[in-house]
Amino acid sequence: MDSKLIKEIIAKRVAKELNDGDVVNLGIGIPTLVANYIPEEVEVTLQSENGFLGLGPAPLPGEENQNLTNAGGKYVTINNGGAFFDSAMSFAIIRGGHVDATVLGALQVDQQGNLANWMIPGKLVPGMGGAMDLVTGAKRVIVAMEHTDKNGMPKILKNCNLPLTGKNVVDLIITEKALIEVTTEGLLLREIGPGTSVDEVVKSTEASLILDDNIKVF
Amino acid sequence: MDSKLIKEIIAKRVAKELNDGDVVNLGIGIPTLVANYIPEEVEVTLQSENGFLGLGPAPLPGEENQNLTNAGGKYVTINNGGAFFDSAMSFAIIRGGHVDATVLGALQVDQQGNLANWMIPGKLVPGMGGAMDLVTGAKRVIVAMEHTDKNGMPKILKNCNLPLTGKNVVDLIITEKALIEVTTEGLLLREIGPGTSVDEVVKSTEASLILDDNIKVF
Amino acid sequence: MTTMNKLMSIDEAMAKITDGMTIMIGGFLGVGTPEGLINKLVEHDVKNLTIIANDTAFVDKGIGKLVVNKQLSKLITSHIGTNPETGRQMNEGEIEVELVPQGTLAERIRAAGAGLGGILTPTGVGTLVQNNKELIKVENNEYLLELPLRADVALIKAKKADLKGNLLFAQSARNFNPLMATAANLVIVQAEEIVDIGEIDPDYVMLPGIFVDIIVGEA
Amino acid sequence: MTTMNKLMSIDEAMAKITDGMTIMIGGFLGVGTPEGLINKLVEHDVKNLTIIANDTAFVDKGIGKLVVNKQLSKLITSHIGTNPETGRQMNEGEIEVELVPQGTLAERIRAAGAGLGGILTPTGVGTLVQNNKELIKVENNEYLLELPLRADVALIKAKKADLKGNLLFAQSARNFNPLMATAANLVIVQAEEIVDIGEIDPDYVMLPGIFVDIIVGEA
Repeated sequence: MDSKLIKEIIAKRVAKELNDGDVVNLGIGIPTLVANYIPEEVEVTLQSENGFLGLGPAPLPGEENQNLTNAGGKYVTINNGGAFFDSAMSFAIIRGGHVDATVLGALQVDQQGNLANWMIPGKLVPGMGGAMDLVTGAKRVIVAMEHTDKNGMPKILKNCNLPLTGKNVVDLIITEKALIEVTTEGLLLREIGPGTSVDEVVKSTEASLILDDNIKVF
Repeated sequence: MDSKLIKEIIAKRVAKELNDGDVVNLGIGIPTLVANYIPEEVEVTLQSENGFLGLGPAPLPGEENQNLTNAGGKYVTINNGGAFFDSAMSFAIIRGGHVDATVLGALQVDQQGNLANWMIPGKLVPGMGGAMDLVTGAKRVIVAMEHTDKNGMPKILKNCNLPLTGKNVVDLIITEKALIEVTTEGLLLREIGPGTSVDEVVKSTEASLILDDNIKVF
Repeated sequence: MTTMNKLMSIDEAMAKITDGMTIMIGGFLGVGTPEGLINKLVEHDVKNLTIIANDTAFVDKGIGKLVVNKQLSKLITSHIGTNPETGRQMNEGEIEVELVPQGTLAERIRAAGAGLGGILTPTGVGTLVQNNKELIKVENNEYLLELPLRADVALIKAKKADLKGNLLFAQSARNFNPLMATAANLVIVQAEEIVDIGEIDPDYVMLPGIFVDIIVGEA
Repeated sequence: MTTMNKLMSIDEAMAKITDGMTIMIGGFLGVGTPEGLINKLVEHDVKNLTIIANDTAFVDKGIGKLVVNKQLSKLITSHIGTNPETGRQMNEGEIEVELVPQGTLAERIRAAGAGLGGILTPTGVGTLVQNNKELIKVENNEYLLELPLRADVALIKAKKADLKGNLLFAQSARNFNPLMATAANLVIVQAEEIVDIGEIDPDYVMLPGIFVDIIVGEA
C-alpha cells in the first residue's frame, strides 16, 4: 500500500476517537494529519506544548508569523478563543490531566502498554521532548503508527526492547491494519483495517492478541 | 513615651536600612509605617504578597478601587511600572530570594534569630499568612517592634517559648531602644535609641547582648 | 462545529454543590471572591463543607458569611485573624482548621493542578507546620514535603470571561483564582463581564478556558 | 528618586559572560531565542559553557550556532533531534548531554526560581530518566524527585520591555523565557521594543521587572 494512503487510513481512524469538547495534543508525523479528518460537528481544542491552546491550520503563504509555530517548528495559526502561556503552564496542562487525548507515533509498543519512541541507543538520540510528560499526563494515550517497520518487522511486541518513553501508558493502538485496545488482560483486537484480515494482523504482530467477539472493519 | 512616637522612631530607623533598588515587603503595623520614611533618593519597590509589585500610597478619598488592596485589606494604589500576578508567582518571588528585605512585627525574638509572631496557644491563633514564607525566603529579615510587651516584659529572649514562625531567620532587630544584629556569636547591640542607655537596653532584654565597641545613638 | 455552552444561571450552577463537598474559593480578604456565588451558597445552606481558601475574610464579607452560617466542617487556610467567628468555632471544636503557610498553600494547589506528587519547601521547617510531615534533605538543606491539594469544586471570580471560559482578572483580585481553577473537578466562574469568543487577546489570557466548566454573570 | 538604569549596549552586556559559565537560553526551536545575543556570544567565542535550553534549534539558528562553534562543554535539554551537530558532538564525547523531559525541565527551572528544594513528578518513572534519582511514593503513586536548575546567566527574548524590565512576550515565543528569568543570577533581556515606565499595563505584565538586570535592544 502507498505510504501516503496508509497514513491517511490511520489518521482518519484516529480522528473518530476524538470527542466533542476534547483537548487534544497531536504529535509530529501521522498524528499531525489527524487534524484534517476531525468531523465538523466535533469541536476539538488542540494543545501545542510550546505554549498555546487553539492551534489552527497553517497560515496562507506570506502570512507566516515568526513567533507562532507548532512544537515541530512549523508556522501555524491560532484560532479565535485560543490562549498563549509559558512552558510551565503548558506542562501543567499536560501533566495535570487537562489533556483528554494525546496522539503519538511509536517505535515500539508492547502488551503492557509500554511505549518506546524517543531513542535508539547508539544510533538515534533525538531526546524525549515533551513525549514523556504527554504519555504520563494525558487522560488517553493513542499510538498512531504503521503496523510494521520499514523492514516489515512487528512494532507491536511482547516486550519493548528500546528505552521506554512511558510504562503502562498506552490506551489504544491504531495502525493501517488494526485498532487494538490495551486492557488489563492484554491487547484486545477490536477492529481491522481495510483490505486486511485478522490472520494477517496476528501474523504481523509479535504480541499476543485477544480477539474481540465482534471484530469490525474500519 | 507616647506609642505613636515610639512607632515613628522605629519606622524611621528601619527606613535607613533599605537600599536603592531594593525589593521590600512590609508587614502590617509598624512595618507599614516604614514606607513614610524612605529617603527620596532611595528607590524601593514594595511587594505585596496578595499579588503585586509597586505598592503605592493610599488612594485619595473616593478613588478607592475595590480590586486593589494591600495584604492587610486596606485600599492602596500601584505605582507606574508595577505588576500584578497570582499567588504562586507572589510567593515564588518571596520564597525564591527575590525580596531583598522583609520587615515584620514580632511577639518574641531570641538569641538564635528565631522568630515567633503567628500564634499564642489557647489565646490567639490568627494563622501565619505569608509570614513563614517571608522569613524563609527574604534575603534580609528585619524585625520592627516595641522593645517590651504591654506589661513591660522583654520580647527579646534567650529562647522563644511561643510557636516559631521561623528558625534562625532574623537578621536585624529594631526597637525604639535598640538596633541589634543577629550574628553567629549572638545578639550584637550596635545602636541604642534616643533617650535611653545601654544599661536600660540590657535590663529590658532577656537575651544576652554582645556590646559593640562603638555603640551609636540613632 | 458545536459550541460548548458554558453559560449557566447562578441557581443552576450552585445546585451542583452538595453537602460534604470540598470547595476552593478564590480571594484575599474578600478581594477576588465571587460574592454572588457565596450569597447563593448561604441561601442553599449546604453543610459540612471543607473550604480551601487563603483566609475567611470578615463576618459580613466573602467566605466569612459561610463561616457565620456554620456551613463548614473543615477549613484549610493561611489566616483566620480577620474573622473572630472562625476562631471561636475552631476553639469550640465546631470546625477543624488546618493552617498552611500562604506560599505553601499556593504551591500545593498548583501542584494538584500541574500533576505533581508534591513539592519540597523550606517554609515551615522547625515550626509546628513540620508536624507529621516528611523532612527531605537536598544538598544539606532541609525541606518539607508538601502534598497537593485538590477540590471537588472551585469558585472563581473573574473580571472578564469569553464564552470559552478564557479569563482576565483585575488587579489584586487575581490572587488564588487562576491556581484554584486548575485543581478542582468542577470550576464555576462568576464574571463581571462576559464577552464573545475572540474578544480576549490570546497573549493576555490569564487563565485558559479549558479549565472553566461553568460561567455565570453577576448576581 | 534614582532611576536604576538597566539599559546597556549589547557589547557591554555580553562582556559579562565568561568561559565556563552556566547559561539558560529561552526559545523553542529558535522561536523566542534572543538571536542577537547568540550572535554576540559566537563573536566573543566564550568557551566551556553549560547551556540549559529546551533544544539546540538548527545548525544555523539560535542555540545551534553555539553548538556549531563548539562553545559548549555541557548541555541540559529536552531535545536535540533538529541539530545533527549536537548529536555528533555527543556521540564523539565532545560534549556531555543531559536529556530532561520538557515538562520536568520547566518545573526544575521554576523550582529554582521559586525557592523550592525540588518537585515530585510522575514523568519518567520506569524509564532511563529515573536513573540515579530518588523514587518517592505518595499515596501509592510513584514519583521522581527532580531537583532545581539554576544558572549564572539567563538570556531572554521579549517583545516589549519597559525601563524597569517589565516584559511582554509574543505568541509562542514566550515558552521558557519567563521561567528562566527567575532562575539565574544575571538576567539579560533582548527586547524588540523598549518603552517608558508606565506604558505597560500592570495587569498584563508577563514577567515583573525585578527579575531583569540588563535590557538591550535589537542588534
